[in-house]
Amino acid sequence: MTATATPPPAAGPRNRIGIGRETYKGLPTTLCAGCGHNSITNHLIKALYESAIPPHRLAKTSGIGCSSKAIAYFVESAHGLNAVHGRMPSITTGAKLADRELVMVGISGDGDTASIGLGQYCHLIRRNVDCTYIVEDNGVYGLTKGQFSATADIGSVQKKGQVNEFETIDICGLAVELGASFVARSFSGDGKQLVPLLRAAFAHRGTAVLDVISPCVTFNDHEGSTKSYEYVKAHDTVLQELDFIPADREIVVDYPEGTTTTVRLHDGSEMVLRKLGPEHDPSDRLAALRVVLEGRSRGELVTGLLYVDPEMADLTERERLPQVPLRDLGEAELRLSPDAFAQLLAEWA
Amino acid sequence: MTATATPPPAAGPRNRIGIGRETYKGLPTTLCAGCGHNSITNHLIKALYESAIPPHRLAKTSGIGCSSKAIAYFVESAHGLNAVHGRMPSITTGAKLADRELVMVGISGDGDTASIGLGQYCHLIRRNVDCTYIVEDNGVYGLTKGQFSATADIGSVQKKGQVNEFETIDICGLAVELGASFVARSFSGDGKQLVPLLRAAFAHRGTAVLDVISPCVTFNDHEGSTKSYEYVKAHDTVLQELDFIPADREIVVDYPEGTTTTVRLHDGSEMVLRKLGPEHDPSDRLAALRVVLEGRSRGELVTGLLYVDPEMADLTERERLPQVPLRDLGEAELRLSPDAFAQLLAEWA
Amino acid sequence: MAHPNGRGAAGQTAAEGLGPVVNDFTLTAATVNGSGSQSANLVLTRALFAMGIPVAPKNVFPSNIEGLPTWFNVRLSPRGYQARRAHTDILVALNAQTWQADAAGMPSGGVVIHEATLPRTGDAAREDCTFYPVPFQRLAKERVANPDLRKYLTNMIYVGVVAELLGIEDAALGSALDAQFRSKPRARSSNLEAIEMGRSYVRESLVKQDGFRVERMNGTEGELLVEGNLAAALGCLMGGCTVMAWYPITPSSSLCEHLIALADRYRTDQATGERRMATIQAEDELAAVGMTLGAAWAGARAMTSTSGPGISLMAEFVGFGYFAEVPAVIFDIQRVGPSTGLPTRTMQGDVSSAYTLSHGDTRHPVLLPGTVSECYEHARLAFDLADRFQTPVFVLSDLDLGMNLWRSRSFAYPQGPFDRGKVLSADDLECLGAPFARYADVDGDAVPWRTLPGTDHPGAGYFTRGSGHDDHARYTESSTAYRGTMERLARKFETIRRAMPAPLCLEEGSEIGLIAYGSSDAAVGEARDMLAERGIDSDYCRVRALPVHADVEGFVARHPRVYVIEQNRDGQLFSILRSELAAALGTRLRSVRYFDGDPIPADAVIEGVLAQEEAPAQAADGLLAAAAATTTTGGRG
Amino acid sequence: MAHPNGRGAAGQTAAEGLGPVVNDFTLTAATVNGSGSQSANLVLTRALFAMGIPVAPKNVFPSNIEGLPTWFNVRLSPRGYQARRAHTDILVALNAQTWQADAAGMPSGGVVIHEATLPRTGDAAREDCTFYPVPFQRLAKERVANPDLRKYLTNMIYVGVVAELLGIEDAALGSALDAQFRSKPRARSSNLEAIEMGRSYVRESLVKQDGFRVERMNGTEGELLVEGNLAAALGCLMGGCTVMAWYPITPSSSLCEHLIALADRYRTDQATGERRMATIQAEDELAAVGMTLGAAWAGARAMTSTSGPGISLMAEFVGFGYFAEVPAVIFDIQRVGPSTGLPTRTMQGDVSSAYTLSHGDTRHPVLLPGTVSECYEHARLAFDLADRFQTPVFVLSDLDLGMNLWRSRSFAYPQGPFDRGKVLSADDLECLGAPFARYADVDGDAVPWRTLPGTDHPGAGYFTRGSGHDDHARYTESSTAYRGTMERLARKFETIRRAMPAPLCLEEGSEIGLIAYGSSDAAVGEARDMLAERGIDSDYCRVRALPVHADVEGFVARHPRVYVIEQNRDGQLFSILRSELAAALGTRLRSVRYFDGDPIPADAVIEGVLAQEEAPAQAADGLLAAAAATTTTGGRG
Ligand SMILES: Cc1ncc(C[n+]2csc(CCOP(=O)(O)OP(=O)(O)O)c2C)c(N)n1
Ligand SMILES: Cc1ncc(C[n+]2csc(CCOP(=O)(O)OP(=O)(O)O)c2C)c(N)n1
Ligand code: SF4
Ligand code: SF4
Ligand SMILES: [Mg+2]
Ligand SMILES: [Mg+2]
Repeated sequence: MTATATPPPAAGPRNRIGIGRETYKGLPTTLCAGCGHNSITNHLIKALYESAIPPHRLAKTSGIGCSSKAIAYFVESAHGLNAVHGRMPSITTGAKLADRELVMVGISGDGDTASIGLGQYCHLIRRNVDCTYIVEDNGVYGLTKGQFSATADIGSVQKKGQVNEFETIDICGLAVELGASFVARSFSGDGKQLVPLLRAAFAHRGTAVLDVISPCVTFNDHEGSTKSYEYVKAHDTVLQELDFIPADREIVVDYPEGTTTTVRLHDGSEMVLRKLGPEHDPSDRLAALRVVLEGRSRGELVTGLLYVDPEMADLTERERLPQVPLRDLGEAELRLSPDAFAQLLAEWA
Repeated sequence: MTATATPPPAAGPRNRIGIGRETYKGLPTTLCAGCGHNSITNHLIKALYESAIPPHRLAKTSGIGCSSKAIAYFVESAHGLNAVHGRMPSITTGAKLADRELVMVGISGDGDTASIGLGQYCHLIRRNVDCTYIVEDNGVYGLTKGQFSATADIGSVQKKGQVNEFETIDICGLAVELGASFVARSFSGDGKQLVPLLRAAFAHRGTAVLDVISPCVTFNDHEGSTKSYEYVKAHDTVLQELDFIPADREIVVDYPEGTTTTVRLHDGSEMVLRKLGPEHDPSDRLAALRVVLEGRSRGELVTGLLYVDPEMADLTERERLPQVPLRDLGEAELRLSPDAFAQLLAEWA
Repeated sequence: MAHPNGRGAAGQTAAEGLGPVVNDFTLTAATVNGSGSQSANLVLTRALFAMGIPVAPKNVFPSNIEGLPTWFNVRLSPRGYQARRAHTDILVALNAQTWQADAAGMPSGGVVIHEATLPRTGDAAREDCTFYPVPFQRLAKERVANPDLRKYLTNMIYVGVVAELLGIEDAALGSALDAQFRSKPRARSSNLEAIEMGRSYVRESLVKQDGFRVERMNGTEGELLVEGNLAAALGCLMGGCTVMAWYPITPSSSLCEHLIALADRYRTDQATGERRMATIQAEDELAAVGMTLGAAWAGARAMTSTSGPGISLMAEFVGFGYFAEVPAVIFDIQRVGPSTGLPTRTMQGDVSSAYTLSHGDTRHPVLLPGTVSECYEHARLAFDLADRFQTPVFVLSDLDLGMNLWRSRSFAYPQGPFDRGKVLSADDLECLGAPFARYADVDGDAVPWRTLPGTDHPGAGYFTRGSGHDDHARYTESSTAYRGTMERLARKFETIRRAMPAPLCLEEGSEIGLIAYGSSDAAVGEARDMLAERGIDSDYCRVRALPVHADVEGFVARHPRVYVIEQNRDGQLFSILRSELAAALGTRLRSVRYFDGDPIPADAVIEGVLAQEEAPAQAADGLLAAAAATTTTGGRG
Repeated sequence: MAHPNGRGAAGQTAAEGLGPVVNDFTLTAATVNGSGSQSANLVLTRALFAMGIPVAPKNVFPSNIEGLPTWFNVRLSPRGYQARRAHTDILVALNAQTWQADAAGMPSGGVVIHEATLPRTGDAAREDCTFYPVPFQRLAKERVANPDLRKYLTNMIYVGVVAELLGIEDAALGSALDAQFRSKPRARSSNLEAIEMGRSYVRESLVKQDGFRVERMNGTEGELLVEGNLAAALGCLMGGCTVMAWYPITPSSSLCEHLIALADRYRTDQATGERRMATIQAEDELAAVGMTLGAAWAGARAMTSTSGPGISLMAEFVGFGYFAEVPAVIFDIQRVGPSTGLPTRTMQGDVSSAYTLSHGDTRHPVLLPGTVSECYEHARLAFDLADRFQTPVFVLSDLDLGMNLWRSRSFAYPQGPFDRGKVLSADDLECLGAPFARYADVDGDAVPWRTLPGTDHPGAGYFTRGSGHDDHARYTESSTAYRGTMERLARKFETIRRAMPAPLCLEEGSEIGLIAYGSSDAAVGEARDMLAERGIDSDYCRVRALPVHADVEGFVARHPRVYVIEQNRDGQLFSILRSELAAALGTRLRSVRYFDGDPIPADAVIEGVLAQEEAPAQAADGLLAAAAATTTTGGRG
């Protein structure tokens, strides 16, 4: 197997591995015009293209929901799997174990992750399965027509006037508390922030959680909603300006002394963070919890890189799997030799 | 229905409602001699007796596991329900909705709660269902013979030498992060701490989470385990000395000025906390997270009342249920009148 | 179906030529979802209903929120048939995406009202239909500035066009608008305006060239027009349900949402805001059924509602309910499976999985409502059965029955109190003499007595568990106790069998018997008339519950050839009958299966029966024939 | 069973009087769990095996860790029968809790070796058995200070007592101790000492008064002694499994734990520590099967193992695997259901739920190993079938087969490579000509081709989903596409039917046919011999898989009366046969059910058959008889 897919013969600019942007596109969306999920798809296409992920190495997984449909809308040529509702994490875990060379990108919704899939979400994080886990978070169940999800903020108002009585389940707060190795929050409307976060997530070895607020224009974009475009724009507290520097590229921008922090990821690439909002050290787990909690209590939506530990062992390492994908092993590597077989049976006689 | 069960005619001391301690006992335990779960049972019997919970008002629920068996071992005359594995929370929620007058006490294990039941656990907390939720936490699956559970600490060693490679799921940290209204940790061997915590949990309106470290003498009480009696005794950092003062009793002990904090619970009872370990304000959610996280990183087991918000609305309040239990409503309260019925059908014609 | 607006069985055509066709045709509006066509369709339906014309509307919508094709079919039938017809007569074509296929699907002699800008090329160039181009977009643009509102009003314009072409009365439209916009006079008037726009365009610019029209008649008097899910919600309310736990899923959600709305209206104390009903959106179906069981254990009448994927997720807990004998009411509004399947299409695919849901030897009563009025009745009944027999009770409806509007005779106000089953109060316990034994068969019907938590008596408590237990609900691993419990549960199931609704049988000594259930009823009724017209008489047995009633066996015994008609691939009721009825009856049974995902039309019934009258299907002929059978059974009429 | 050590069918007695009974009796040790009796039992078993005596040990243990009664039965049979016998001949009574019942359960003429302090009162006062009091506790106390060790060694003393009384050879005990304490010489010697203690007590203080004894014979040569779960684990290893995801549950856990141990031993690179196998303890069964499906989708051979409750929880995901055509191997080591049931007792109760697991029209291949060697073979085969047919494959074993030791001929080393099924590589795609169509039936066998993620070809990718899809795996709600897929899946199932292991049939033209499967095999084989001794010949068809092979139909067609013998209440295979075989054969089928939770004994088979030979059971006689039937079928022999 060679490392790159045969690129289509189209003209136009190409990325590091010689593939054009077109190849990263998917089928036309069937989501509502203006849906935040569509913007995320576009940012994903950009990030995958820029990070030069070989399309055939990409494996896209999701659950069920409008958001989960989105994996059909980028990199059409890659394999994709739409699991049952809330179970993307276990599928992703299994696929990664079978072939550790796959670049796993999972997309889920807030219903898919924070309700029915909450257990699997937490346990994926606990195992630090190497994947990018995007929650397209709109505070409602889009596909079933607008019921509150568990990420809806307390006091948020539904389209027909009902008020949410329950505390939000905070995708990021939860991940940080659980010991996740990469946690970020972003906004579908903020490509400048989201694209470098996605690229860092691809480069990160382990579970990279991205909670991306993604307004549902049909069911949750009205006054009183805390997940509307208007509300998010007004309350977005951006922590850092972000730059992603691939492993093979030098840092070229000149950052004024002392204004930036650099996070070196496992594959040698780097994230350059320039503070914008409140002071925040993304290697400090407690600080990440504080910034999330305090933000929430002030009604602010804190976005940016909340926490990262680039060196935490991922599941394949904890399982001591060989470099060669398990699924490529054959009879010779997997069966006992006839001698060993006979000897084992002799022990049972 | 009157408020108290007919007490048996036994002699000996009786509690406020005239019931003897015997009545709070259950069937003989079938758990291993020395199992932490048995100690918890004894503390529960004491707490229920002292708090004078009417036995017929008590409803005991659990999942599956050695721990879950424990609800058979106290208050034999009360109703109990052993659900399927990991689903005690939903049963408890349903029962409380049906009869808000029930005193719900749920017992679960760390496997039952932190693995298969994690989603239900989180969502019970989110709803603030009025119940006492005890996790008898031994870091292993006792009943299936000693596999690691998700609360096992990273690096903890199994009986046969296997080392746990995964970060613990912290029952308390998670609850605090999720916005629980009452979170405490204790140790099966520390009745002085556990009994007042249990009494406060009964008095609390809302979900009271008690993560009680409860050594499994058969599968997880060896060297290298972080849930053994020895390890816990050596690493227990007790936050406070606790007193529980029922609503109808005056505070009689004279606490030296400034040494105590008092938490007034919803029913008028009070918890008096006298600081023992590090400074901690149990009304500060972030502080609770800090004390848990920092304790864990130092290899300490922090026990005591971690967080409490006595006034958070519970589920019956959020649902605006009437004072009379739903299950006691009859045809008159539940059916439309013939007139209203006819009028409604007319709208559909 | 080949296409939601597909041509019917080969050779079928709409009324040819210009002869008048009154009140007996089908109209299809092809639009885009999320465009608000729903209210236009409803106004049209209600207006026809108000004219006394028996209507049967069916929505065909995508599993998507906006921008995909959707079709609305409304059938007019003077004889009152409500089954889907496989073809349409009048097409309102507003969706450019499907324009060619929609036009191609029309029978010869059909009428096509279409957005004028859609090109009359390709399949749309055909000359055997009447085409009425209408510049919907231009008309809307001239009057409405806001583009969303414009899209919406375009649909209402089509109502005006249709009304004018068919002769729908203003008064009928008015009352339909009243119903639709009850408390929104502004909306009512702008919608009326749009209708008027359509009407006047027809008057001014078109010449009627077809024979389809409507006339006031007396076919809907005293009838309701209601979806099965709303009827079921009312049944739950009247049945005394106080705890409803749910997780959204199409096509079940609307049952729960209707019930919430009813509770808001009828169970809420205006003064205090207190609500005599808990309606909890659970985190998933496992939790929803757990809450239901927990509430029922504590004595409330409790329910949940879901569809196929949720049924699968409930499997473990339902087995617990069976073995521990805890009541629960579980609605399954069936959609097309397996797996996620086609979430917005209809099927009767969960019959066998609901009936024996869970591992081990389990078996559950299943109600099979066949009409919206039975949705109401069975919903109510389910709570009585669950309490009486202390076991989970399923109500299997489907998307067609649940989400489409159906005409129905009015619903009866319930007689008598709730049947709360065998519950011992503290006083009862006091009088009992012997200690209370939770699982003892004291009455010989294998149904034990229970107590509720909170009962103020020292002997009231007992322990509920899914593991081995004896008559006193004590834990035991004794084989004798286990076998005793399992044998009693089997006997209890026979008690249940006798208590379930008997089938409705229509018999006149025909050779042929038809067995069907649920939403197939409409198609079977119509098919029997059509068969009779061809000289083929058939008797009919509509099964209304599982376990199957003994009367069903009697029906089979009286008919040499019995066709079991159902909307699934595997002949699920057919299999149940094969294995439960007397073995000697097995050779009489034949299977007719329709599994296209749209409601079964009468044609499919007829075709399925006739094909096997000529050459018996191999389904009953065992394994050697099975491979062949899988290609010949099923499929559309 | 009435009692784990209960009296057999009425009137059965152990060898009466003092006549010698050699190698043909059953011994039961009644102890307390958590006391370490397990190793004593194993040493006894292995010693008898080493003497060439066919042994069949069975454990009866509680769902509990310590302090509850447990029984170990070991049957010796010169003819090699391995089925459980309903009664025992020699009782070793060490448990005061069950002493009375254990003694009461002995047949007349039996032998009771008991802790001397247990009182010979009540049922234990009987005079028709030989009682040997042994002061186990005192003997242990005299020698061992540590109380835990003492409790443990008490059990080993009983081995010595039994060895001396029956005549077990020292050499055989020695080799059994070698096997048991392979790398622990210290433990070996203290155990040997305990055995010696028992031996010398008998020599010094007891006089042999009974006729039971053992003699070296040649009945185990070339045989293995192995649990089904270990055999299956080896099958998984040899079958190329590389991803195993599990959640602990009795009696499945040991399969996974054996597999982990085998992987530690055979799949681990000594130099690097790398492990050519992932074994993940999932958070629950939903995740376990999800990981399995995910891994298999990505091309690994993947499996999970569970028991009833886990099967129920996997229902939704398994339906996904069926419809989206993703391989998976799922072991179900069956225990007593429904619900939590009796976790440490055996049953064949999940046959029908596994076969049609999930909502909608679904159907899954199910392997039914009947011996430990088939546990090994079927495990291996399951991976081939899953890959070949791209669908979840079940292997249904049970607690009896899985957790007890069985004698078996040795296992064959696999011939030939793995069958990875229809997988297209990048090169294949290059040669394909046409675009790859994931779900097209290109070969006429209804089995499509697939590609794996990571295949370096721009045409390799496709989309896997549980919702509607066409041949190119594109999303669609088209009825035609849906029906096409479902019809192809039904045809694929017929291809699968032909590929499943055929039944093993033993036929000699008898009138009576017996059908059984799984762990009932041992009892049926023995029952046939016993029936033959009574002059009743029977033919035998052991079903080894679902869907049922056409040969089964042939077998039924050749026999006027066919008894379907199974270990569940509802006659699950019986029902499947009733509904799938040619209807005309239905009247031949009769159902014999045993559902006590302990392994079916030959007696129960005989009794079930004879009762119906005299008066046919009503099970085949339909609904009117059903109520009566539930009380008469089932139950013990
Ligand atoms: C087991 C199961 N239950 C319920 C559903 C119905 N369902 C489909 S999508 C969805 C929620 C989707 O919400 P979210 O994940 O937030 O995605 P969004 O549509 O908002 O992007 C639900 C409940 C289902 N498909 N499967
Ligand atoms: C669905 C299901 N899966 C697995 C099991 C098997 N099982 C019984 S108890 C248990 C774990 C118990 O662990 P924990 O909750 O920690 O309780 P403990 O025994 O340690 O007190 C498991 C996995 C089950 N009963 N049901
Ligand atoms: S309903 Fe909401 S979430 Fe779904 S596609 Fe439309 S805007 Fe997006
Ligand atoms: S196995 Fe462990 S948890 Fe279970 S009863 Fe024994 S000591 Fe307690
Ligand atoms: Mg959402
Ligand atoms: Mg535990």
